[in-house]
Amino acid sequence: MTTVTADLPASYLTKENTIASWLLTSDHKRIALLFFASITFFFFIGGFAATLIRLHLLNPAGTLLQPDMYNRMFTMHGIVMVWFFLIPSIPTTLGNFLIPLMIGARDLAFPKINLASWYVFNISGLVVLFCLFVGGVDTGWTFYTPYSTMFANGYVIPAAVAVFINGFSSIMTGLNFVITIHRLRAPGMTWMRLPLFVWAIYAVSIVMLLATPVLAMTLALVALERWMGVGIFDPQLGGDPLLFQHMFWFYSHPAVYIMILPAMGVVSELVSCFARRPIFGYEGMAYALMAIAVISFFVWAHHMFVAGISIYAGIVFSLLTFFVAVPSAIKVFNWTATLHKGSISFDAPMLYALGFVGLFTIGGLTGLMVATLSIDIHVHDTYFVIAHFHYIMVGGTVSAFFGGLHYWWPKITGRLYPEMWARVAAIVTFLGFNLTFFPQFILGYLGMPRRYYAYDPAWQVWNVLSSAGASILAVAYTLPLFYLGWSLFYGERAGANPWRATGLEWLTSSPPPQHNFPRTPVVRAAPYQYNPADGSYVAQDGSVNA
Amino acid sequence: MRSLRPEPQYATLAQQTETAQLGMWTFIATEVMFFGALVFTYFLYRTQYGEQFRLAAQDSKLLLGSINQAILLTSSLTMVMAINFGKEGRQRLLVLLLLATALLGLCFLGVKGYEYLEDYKSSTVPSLNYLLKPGHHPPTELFWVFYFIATGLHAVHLTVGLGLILVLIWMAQRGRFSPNYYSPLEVVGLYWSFVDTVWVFLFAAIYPLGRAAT
Amino acid sequence: MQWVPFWPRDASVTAQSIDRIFIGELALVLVILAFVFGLMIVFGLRYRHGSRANRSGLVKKTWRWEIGWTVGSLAAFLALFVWGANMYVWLYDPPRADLEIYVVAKQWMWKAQHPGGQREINELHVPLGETVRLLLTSQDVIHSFFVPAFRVKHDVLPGQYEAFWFKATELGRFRLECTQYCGTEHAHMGGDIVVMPPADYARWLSRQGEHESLAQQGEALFRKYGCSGCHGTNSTVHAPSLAGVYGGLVHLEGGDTVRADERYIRDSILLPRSQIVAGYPPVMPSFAGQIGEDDLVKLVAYIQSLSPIDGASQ
Amino acid sequence: MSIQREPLLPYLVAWLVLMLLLGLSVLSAYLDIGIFHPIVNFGIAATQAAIIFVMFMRLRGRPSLKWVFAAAGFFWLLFLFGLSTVDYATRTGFPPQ
Repeated sequence: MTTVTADLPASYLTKENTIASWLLTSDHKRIALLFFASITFFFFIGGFAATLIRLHLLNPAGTLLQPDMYNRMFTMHGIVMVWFFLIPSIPTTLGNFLIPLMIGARDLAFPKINLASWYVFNISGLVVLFCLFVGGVDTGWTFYTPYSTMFANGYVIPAAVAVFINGFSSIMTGLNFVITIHRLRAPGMTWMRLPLFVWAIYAVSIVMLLATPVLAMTLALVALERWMGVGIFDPQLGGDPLLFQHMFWFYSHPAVYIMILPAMGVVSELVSCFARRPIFGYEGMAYALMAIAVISFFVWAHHMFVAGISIYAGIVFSLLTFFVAVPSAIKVFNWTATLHKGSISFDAPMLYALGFVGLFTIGGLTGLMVATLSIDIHVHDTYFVIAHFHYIMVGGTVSAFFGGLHYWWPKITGRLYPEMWARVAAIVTFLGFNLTFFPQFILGYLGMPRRYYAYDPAWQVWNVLSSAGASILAVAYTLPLFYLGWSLFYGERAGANPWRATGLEWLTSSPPPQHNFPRTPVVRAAPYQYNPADGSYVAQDGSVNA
Repeated sequence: MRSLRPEPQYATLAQQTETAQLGMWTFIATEVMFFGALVFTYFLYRTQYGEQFRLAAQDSKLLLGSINQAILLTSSLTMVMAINFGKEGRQRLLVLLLLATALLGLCFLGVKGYEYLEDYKSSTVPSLNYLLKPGHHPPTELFWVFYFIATGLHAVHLTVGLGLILVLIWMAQRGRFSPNYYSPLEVVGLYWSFVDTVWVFLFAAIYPLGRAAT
Repeated sequence: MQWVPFWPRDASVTAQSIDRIFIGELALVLVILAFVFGLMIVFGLRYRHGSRANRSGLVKKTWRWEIGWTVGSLAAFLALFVWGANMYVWLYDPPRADLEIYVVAKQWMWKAQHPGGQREINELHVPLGETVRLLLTSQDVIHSFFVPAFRVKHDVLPGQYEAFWFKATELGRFRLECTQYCGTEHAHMGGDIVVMPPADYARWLSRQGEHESLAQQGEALFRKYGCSGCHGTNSTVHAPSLAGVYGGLVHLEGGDTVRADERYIRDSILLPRSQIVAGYPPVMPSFAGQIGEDDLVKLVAYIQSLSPIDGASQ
Repeated sequence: MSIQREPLLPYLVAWLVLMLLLGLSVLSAYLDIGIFHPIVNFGIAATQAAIIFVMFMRLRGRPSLKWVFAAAGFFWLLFLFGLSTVDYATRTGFPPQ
């Protein structure tokens, strides 16, 4: 680290650089970097599993991996990507780094709990790696009973324990954010002056707090049932096999919004900054985030339309699902409208952001198709659904994560990334992504079920296209590792505000000093006061910049 | 006495205390969801197998359960009194009442352990020695599965609370608390009373399900 | 839609309906996508940094736009919701069937039993143009019965019957898939639906050898498990007679009334005390864990056959 | 800083009421009130919980954010219970009503 920071002014990076000073830090910025290291590791583990899956599916006979191996691969891909990358991705890294900076606080409310969250996360990560090395688990990330409790031949209990422990990390992080945003805002930082990223993290924290415990209980019951042989979901005792699904999706549907809400927050920041224009309909955007967070709890049984729930329940949940689309639609239209009469520059973060809007729109609209009851009867549990949720989670969340990472990279490291390479990576990501997942819509409508290690040879051409796309995507995702790594050492020094953005985080030096601000800032202006006509802007402390 | 400065992210000590309490309330909300999910399974099965649950619950040990609830309610009282004395700077009373609370907690665990033993003797432990009584159907076992998971998790929470109170006693002995600084007392007190509340609901779900001979 | 190279075959009444709603929704989705992408591209070009576009008079905060496009898209989608929900009820609320077939799923095969007792594995022969009602249950984990060419799917749960129907409109073989992950060989838990002209189907049935019908086999089991001891005509035990029970309404202890369908009969065998018929003492023992799914199917078929209004084989 | 001594009496009264409610709950077990058992039992439990929350966990006093946080979990559980009842109350497959 010393070489990286050699020519930088005093900052949180230079304060003290022993190993202990990092491992025992209570500085939210350092913890953000610790989390960044952890989730990057898991992103590549999950990505490795994905690569194997796509390679395996090149051949309809499925001869590359043994069937059990294949089943373990997609399970591991799901578990790792959902709980060890997507859910913590933006909140624990960008959220941890930026929330105190954006609201003008010196740290999060409970710094020690924040550090504990990282340790708990890593413990759960070790358990999941243990599970992977002793032989993995083959239930799919959804752990459906009675398969998981009585018939699965993998290590279900370690996997459930890993996710259970992981939940504590989620809860600690969410709790910290909620309390921090309520209690530590700088003078003048009213709710309606919060950057949308802060709103998004607030919304997501509420979902984390109220949904995660239900998953914890559900998985505890699964583990106990598997261990003891009798349990709550056991049909032999008169238990309902669908009860597990109700409880699981009560968490796991909101969890989808845990993944996408922070991404929406990031994109709102990026679109407004690079269009040099106030975000269109700020209040609508903020309320839409909160509405999504709440309504996301009302729709879970749309995962169960063909599972044997009552017809009335199907109708009610389908209707509610259409309602959750409303706030999402508002957001898409408002991002688009923000471009109107802007002064748009297409730097890498903006490319990622626009990619996000496009892919999220496709993902969202196909979401409406699967929410339509009779269409879902056909496409449920086929590749259509796979494509749909990858458009949201990979096309959406991962794009926004990369966009945000590039945008705040100068703030985090004090260095600029190479713009040219970053744009190439952004464009290749977009193309590779579509090539990977668009064919899966077609496969799904043709009727290819998910989690098949071998399939009808008639479907091969689409699978080959998808695998080809995946290899492009793999390259696009590893590229930033290289040029961002390079920029750590050789990147140009960044000033405090390279993007001429309005948030409080840009008022302090890059990288920020240990307690963020030399003096607590006073907020006098709403966010996003950009003027596209002459390029001037008003920062949130009220200072006017030509 | 230690210097009483708030952590750097807070303006005042009062803000820090208030924020810590709010944090515990948030945690309690998550705990409500955690136990709520379990009670949800109970709610569904009880509506579906009401009679079976009533039969099963007749084997639960009502007397021991009520004694335990009385113990916990009393411990909540001693806890809140301890907090008040702590706030007022009455050191000896604070330590005394914390000790009383811890003792009551231990009593609860003792009674609970004895109750488990009795349950074992009456062959109602699923996966160990569960015996379907004549006239009972398999769903009665669901009741007992719920019983053991719920009371077991509650006991774990109570044990954690007990540990926290021991830490408080240790801190109080060293004179850490004063009318200016008593935040840990308040926070642990919230947790302790919440664990008590959980028991109140579990009691209602397990013991008094209708024992009138019909 | 067969002219589209990547369109699945549609070989049932339901397939054509689902295709219609799918295409309708796809069209709407494409319009919205074109709108969003179009605006993004137009704005991106017109208002790129350094262009000379007029940027004065930014649209200020207004709810008009937001409410406008929200209400617009919501109305369109609600219409689709109603369409889709309507069809869902149609698909999952089976009409009066010409033919009822029991399907039992287990890791990793599909076992079907025709009303005449003919059995097959991983194949299902059905007549063209007749309404076929399937009653599905599983012996182990959750499976899902999916015929892409019919656009029908339903999960198959252990411990209960699920029912749905289809009516084939095309002759031929169609793939049957399992879509709910069920273990190692999930990918190979498939089979074929063979749609034949009704005459061929009848001939096929008769070629399967002499079989006792399901109901006849059920009658034997009815004696074997001792059911006839109480429910038989000469019984001294006060138990309800089962003749004519199926399809009618049953009055329960406590004042409730239920319709005696397959599920009710099945549950009454396994968990008799969950629903006690009014006026009878709750003396029947539970048969949970003692009768396998195969035998249950036969018993249910036998009790069905005791009813004159029986819809199983008319 | 002058220290206000908090009166002990309200807490003792609260404790007494809680114990009485406990007695009532035990008593109700032996009454033949049929389907009203759950309503009575959980009604008593909810009252007890409210007393603990208000008195022992100090939700008294001025309106504050604590109230919202304390209620949030219970409120959210209504979604879980309520919306799944839509399924269970109308489902014919699972032990029918």
